[in-house]
Amino acid sequence: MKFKSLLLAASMVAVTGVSPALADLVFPSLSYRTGPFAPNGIPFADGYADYLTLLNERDGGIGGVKIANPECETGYNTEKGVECYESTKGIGSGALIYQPLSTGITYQLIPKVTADGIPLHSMAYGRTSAMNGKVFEWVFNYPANYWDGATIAVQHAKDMSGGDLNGKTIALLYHNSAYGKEPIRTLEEKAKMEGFNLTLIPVDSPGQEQKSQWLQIRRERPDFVLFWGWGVMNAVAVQEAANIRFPMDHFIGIWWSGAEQDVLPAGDGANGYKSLNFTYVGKDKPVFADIEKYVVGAGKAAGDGSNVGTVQYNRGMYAAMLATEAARKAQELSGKADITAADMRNGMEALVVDDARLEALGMPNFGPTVEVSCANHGGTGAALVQQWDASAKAWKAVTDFMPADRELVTKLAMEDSEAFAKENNITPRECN
Amino acid sequence: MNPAILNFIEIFMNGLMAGIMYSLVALGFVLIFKASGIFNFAQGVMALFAALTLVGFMTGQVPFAHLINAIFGTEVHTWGAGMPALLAILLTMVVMIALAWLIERYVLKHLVNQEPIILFMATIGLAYFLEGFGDLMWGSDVKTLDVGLPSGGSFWWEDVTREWAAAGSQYYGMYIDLLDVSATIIAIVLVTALTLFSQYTATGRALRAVADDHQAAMSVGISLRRIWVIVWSISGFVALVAGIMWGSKSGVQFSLSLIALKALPVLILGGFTSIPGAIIGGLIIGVGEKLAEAYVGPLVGGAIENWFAYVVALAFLLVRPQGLFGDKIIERI
Amino acid sequence: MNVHLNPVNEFRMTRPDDGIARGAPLLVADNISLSFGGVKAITDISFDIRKGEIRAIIGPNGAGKTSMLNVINGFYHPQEGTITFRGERRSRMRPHVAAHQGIARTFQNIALFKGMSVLDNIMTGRITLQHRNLFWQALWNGPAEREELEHREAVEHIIDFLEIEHIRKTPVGRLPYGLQKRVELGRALAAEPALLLLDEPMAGMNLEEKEDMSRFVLDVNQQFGTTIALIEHDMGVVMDLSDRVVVLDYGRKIGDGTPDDVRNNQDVIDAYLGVSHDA
Amino acid sequence: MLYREAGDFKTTYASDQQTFPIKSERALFWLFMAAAFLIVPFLINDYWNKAVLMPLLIYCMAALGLNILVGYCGQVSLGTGGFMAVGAYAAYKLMTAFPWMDQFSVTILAGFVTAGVGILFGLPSLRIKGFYLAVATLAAQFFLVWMFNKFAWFYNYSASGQITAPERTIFGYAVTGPSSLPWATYLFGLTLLFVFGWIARNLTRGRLGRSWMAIRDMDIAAEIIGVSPLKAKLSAFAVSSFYIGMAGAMFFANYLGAAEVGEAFGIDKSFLVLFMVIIGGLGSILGSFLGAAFLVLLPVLLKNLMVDQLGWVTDLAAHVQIMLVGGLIVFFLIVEPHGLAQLWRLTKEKLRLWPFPY
Repeated sequence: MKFKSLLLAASMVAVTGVSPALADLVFPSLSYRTGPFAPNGIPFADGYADYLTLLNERDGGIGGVKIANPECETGYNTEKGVECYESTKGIGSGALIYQPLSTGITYQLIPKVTADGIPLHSMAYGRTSAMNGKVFEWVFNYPANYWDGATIAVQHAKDMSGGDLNGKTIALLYHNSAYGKEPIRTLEEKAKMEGFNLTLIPVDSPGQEQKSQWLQIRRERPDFVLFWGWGVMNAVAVQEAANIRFPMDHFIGIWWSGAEQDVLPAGDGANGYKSLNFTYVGKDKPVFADIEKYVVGAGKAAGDGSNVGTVQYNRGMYAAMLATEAARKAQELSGKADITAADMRNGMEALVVDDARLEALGMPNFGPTVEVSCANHGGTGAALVQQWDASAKAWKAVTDFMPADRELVTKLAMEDSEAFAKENNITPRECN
Repeated sequence: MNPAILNFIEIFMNGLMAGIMYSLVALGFVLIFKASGIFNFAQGVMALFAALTLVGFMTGQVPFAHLINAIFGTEVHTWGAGMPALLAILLTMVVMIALAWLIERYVLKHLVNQEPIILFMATIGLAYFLEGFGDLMWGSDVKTLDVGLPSGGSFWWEDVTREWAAAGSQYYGMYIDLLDVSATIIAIVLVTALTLFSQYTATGRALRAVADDHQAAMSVGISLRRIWVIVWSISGFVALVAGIMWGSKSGVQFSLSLIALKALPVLILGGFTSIPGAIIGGLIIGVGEKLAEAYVGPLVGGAIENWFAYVVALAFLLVRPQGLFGDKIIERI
Repeated sequence: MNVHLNPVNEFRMTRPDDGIARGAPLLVADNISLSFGGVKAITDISFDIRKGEIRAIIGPNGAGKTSMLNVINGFYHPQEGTITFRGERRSRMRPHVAAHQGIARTFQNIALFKGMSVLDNIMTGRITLQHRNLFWQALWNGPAEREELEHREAVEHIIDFLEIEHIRKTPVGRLPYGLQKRVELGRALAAEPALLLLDEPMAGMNLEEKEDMSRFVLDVNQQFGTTIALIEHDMGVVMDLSDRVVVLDYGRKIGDGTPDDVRNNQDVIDAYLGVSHDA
Repeated sequence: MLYREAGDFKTTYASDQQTFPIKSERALFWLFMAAAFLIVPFLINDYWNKAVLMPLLIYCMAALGLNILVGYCGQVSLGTGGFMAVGAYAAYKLMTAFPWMDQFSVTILAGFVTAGVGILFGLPSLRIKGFYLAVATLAAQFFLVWMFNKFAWFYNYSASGQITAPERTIFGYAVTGPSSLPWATYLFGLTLLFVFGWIARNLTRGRLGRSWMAIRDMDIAAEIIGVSPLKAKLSAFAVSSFYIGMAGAMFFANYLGAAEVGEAFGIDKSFLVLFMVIIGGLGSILGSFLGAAFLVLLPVLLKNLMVDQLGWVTDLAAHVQIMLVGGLIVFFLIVEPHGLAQLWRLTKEKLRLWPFPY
């Protein structure tokens, strides 16, 4: 729908309207192409839409059923998110999956989707303890979560320090919100285990002014700075780190703090900055040839095609791929092509995306192996470290997908999800 | 010297510099408020719009590309060539003047003699409009802005100050951001220019006359409407300067419009009508919040800057309800 | 000029009787001095206002007349001296406390509440007489409404008295100057004051309006027995209306007595009548 | 002719003072209320409840509260978001600490807590005026948000820092939580708004309301007449915060169901509610409702029109939508600077004279 020209669409309305036919698989997209986080939201939504378009154009949908991707603009605003959820959940035969790309909207959808019976996939964001599928029946957060990320970042720091973090200092620079505070608990545990000192440095939203924080970092000279930022805060932090000449390869951001737009404003100063990622960056995979052929080249791209291969675009594609693979699985399990939201959930719980499957999709090594089960909604928890090359203006992966300290993460997640279950009178279901 | 003292000096100086950045935003508010009594809520969005336009010109973006492409099914994005920074700044200035003229023509003209709160509300409508318009015109992705200002910490100053520390102590020298230094110089030039302009040109005198007394100024034949266009153009220029300074730091993106919030405590502190007030208020807020974050923050878990700025302002207001430099409020009956 | 037939008995004075006999001092100002940052506005002034009289305060511009009224109703706090009102001595108090003690006033530049109707403005004058608290007001039906209606009735009498029935519901901002002055008088009367301060009630009025206003002032004084202190520039009006006159010049008292006394006082003639020809 | 005044004489002061002095208007009002209470509950689904009606009711409540402070008492406040947060967190603490408590009590108690906080932050108003006060209330806004984010006690030490509303019922029907019934939630909000809208009307038409307006119109004269600025201003802050606190509690418990303070109760809430009050009409209860309706319904309406009906691309639609909202604000101000309520009044006056304009 979004590709049609305004005029054309306007004249079309009278005839057909834009609502998808009943038989379509409905994957609504609660996107944000406006507001303070639009720079991240646009490429993600484009990637998501383009991948679905690709399947429609190339394969005729999934299992012969076309995919509908009604988009609804949230502006990263929770209230608009509610409106979008309510207005899209009944489209066609009902929405199959939500991926809101916003912590706030995720939290507020968790109880709703549970009541409505629609799967929610907060891919590497949202509520970490939702990885406990016994408590959070309808919520998924594979392939990795924030606590995984924290342990992976610590592991990377450890590898850089010759395998020993004893006596080192690690600072956590974080967005002073629920999102930014996520890794604290895990890092505190890690600090005990590895013997490093942890310094916490909060930055208030939006984070345009971080002078105090970076003066503190400059004074205290931590060995590593881990970074949980979002929006304009990312760009400013990278700029300030470059200004105080912090060794950029010791500055490691979470995956939401490592997109092109976060490092480009700092220019050459950003060279060497690292961030975690759980997808491949670039467009050197067979699938991009198809995207070019069936989507961008055919004039059906959601955006102008210029952000294909960027971090957030690929992430959007990856999210769409995980959703469509789950739908495929659901069709297989249920034995019918037009699946329901409940089938979709079953598909997600049985989802396996291994290297072979990625290869078959034309996306070899695009992401870590994903295996979901009834009890584990959090996947395997692996991510890679990528580094910014300012001269080439490109991210380069410097590690393979690294496993998280799942033992610790699972322990913490169980504690939190059980507390949640208790507070909300949920009896954890049995998984076998 | 003891590194602790040097650290204090460092934080103090960086606070001053941060304060200058706030003052740059506050200046735009003061100019308009002084001349027309309007609290211009759209000042932050104007800074964003100016910066967007500047980047658009520099990189040769086609305005409204998205809209055009959506309607005509075309694929235009850039003209293929950008232009040098200086030319782009001049062109942006022309756009800002045109904007000022349009605002006067279509908004302010119809609202002459309304209460301040109504005019305030109108500028809110304007802010909404400009926000959508800016996005529509230039797109909402992050844009890198580099007009060639130096940035990064100064090596020279670091080396100089390192010598000050007592021998044998762990001290790395003092940090100062060259972009902040540039901002300070630009702010000084800007304020000097504004002062000279208002002292020595006929337009400037007219501006001051209007600021003093609307009725009297009108009765001696000063056209209020022309003055408003001029004032809005000047504050458009100030918005452009603020947009450049802040945009060089973070890239030009929506959040740039939120810098207005940083200017509010400066305004109440300095008074809405005083240009020196905006500068000194900025300095006090900058220093106050940086010192608080460094020395009080650790005690309560940090990130107290945002509200501390307002608390500083509030404390001053309780002593002087009209702000540091505001005209004394005389209660008469 | 229409004949004024207002039945007095309908207009109740609910202020408790203070036991001060007619003609005894109601308010005494003792050695009042007031200055603003070194500029002396009032220097050591003493005078009294007797119950039931119309007391005029006159003097050239800047003589300190309005400042004196502001001191009496607590808006200015004198550096020296005391005010004794109904036997209570004070040196400083908040204006709203003075209002609760029974001092009401009008203002030189009209100070009506522009966002409210005539009726609401006058009702506001009765704020010191209404007592229902927030809870009863939130409920409205019952005690609060009863109280409101009682006071509404009283206010309607004032509206009748001032002959402004037709503009009851009009926002005061739309009224002509003369009527606004009248509404302001109504608002002050609504407080059923023991002492009514009028700051230039006839400033800027034409002859007819002045006559009307003079009649209202006299009626208030005679029919309700309200003590009045007024500032006025129009000498004719002052001499006709007032029982006693105090004359200020440059913040000092230069004369005090009946209109005739003052008229013949050489200091007054020199300092005031001689200097200011507009009077 | 539906709307006429002629022949509608008042014989008592009570009838002269009633809320809708004109008979046909009174009838219209009760008809509208009957529809809202008796018909709408049978028609609404989740979408209407969550996307349209609940936000409308809640913002009406918040705007009503702010209008008491700004419109009636003349004290400009930008702390609304912070006060809503107080209401929300108070509700959360009450709901989790006293699971047996019914939701009406929770909401009203949350209002009282907020009123207390409002009085505290209203104290500077005794000394600071106008825009200076507005910016001073921002101190409250930022401080409160920081506080709720900082101290884990407020969100029961949950790892996520989010507060989630457990299910609470009224007469056995769920009004909070994920399985809350649309009609029950709606009726819950509507009842509160109706009762407290009526109370607001009572407060503003009596002595208290006049003392607020007197302070607003000319504070010095008000004080000389006998209005205690302390009592008037602080009572306005208290009442206003009470309403805003209830709105915050409903916003969290009945509408969103989960909230994080920085995101849900940020500075933009403060501005949004202030805009509603100004657009609707300062010092008008009807204006509070009209302003809230304008800013809640218009974006949804425009979005539905442009995206769902015309099939525009969502981001273009969003840009055009915000431009249109901004443009309409300016347009309405030019047409009638005193807000939608005044526009309505003028329309009525025209209607009253129709078809003979003179």
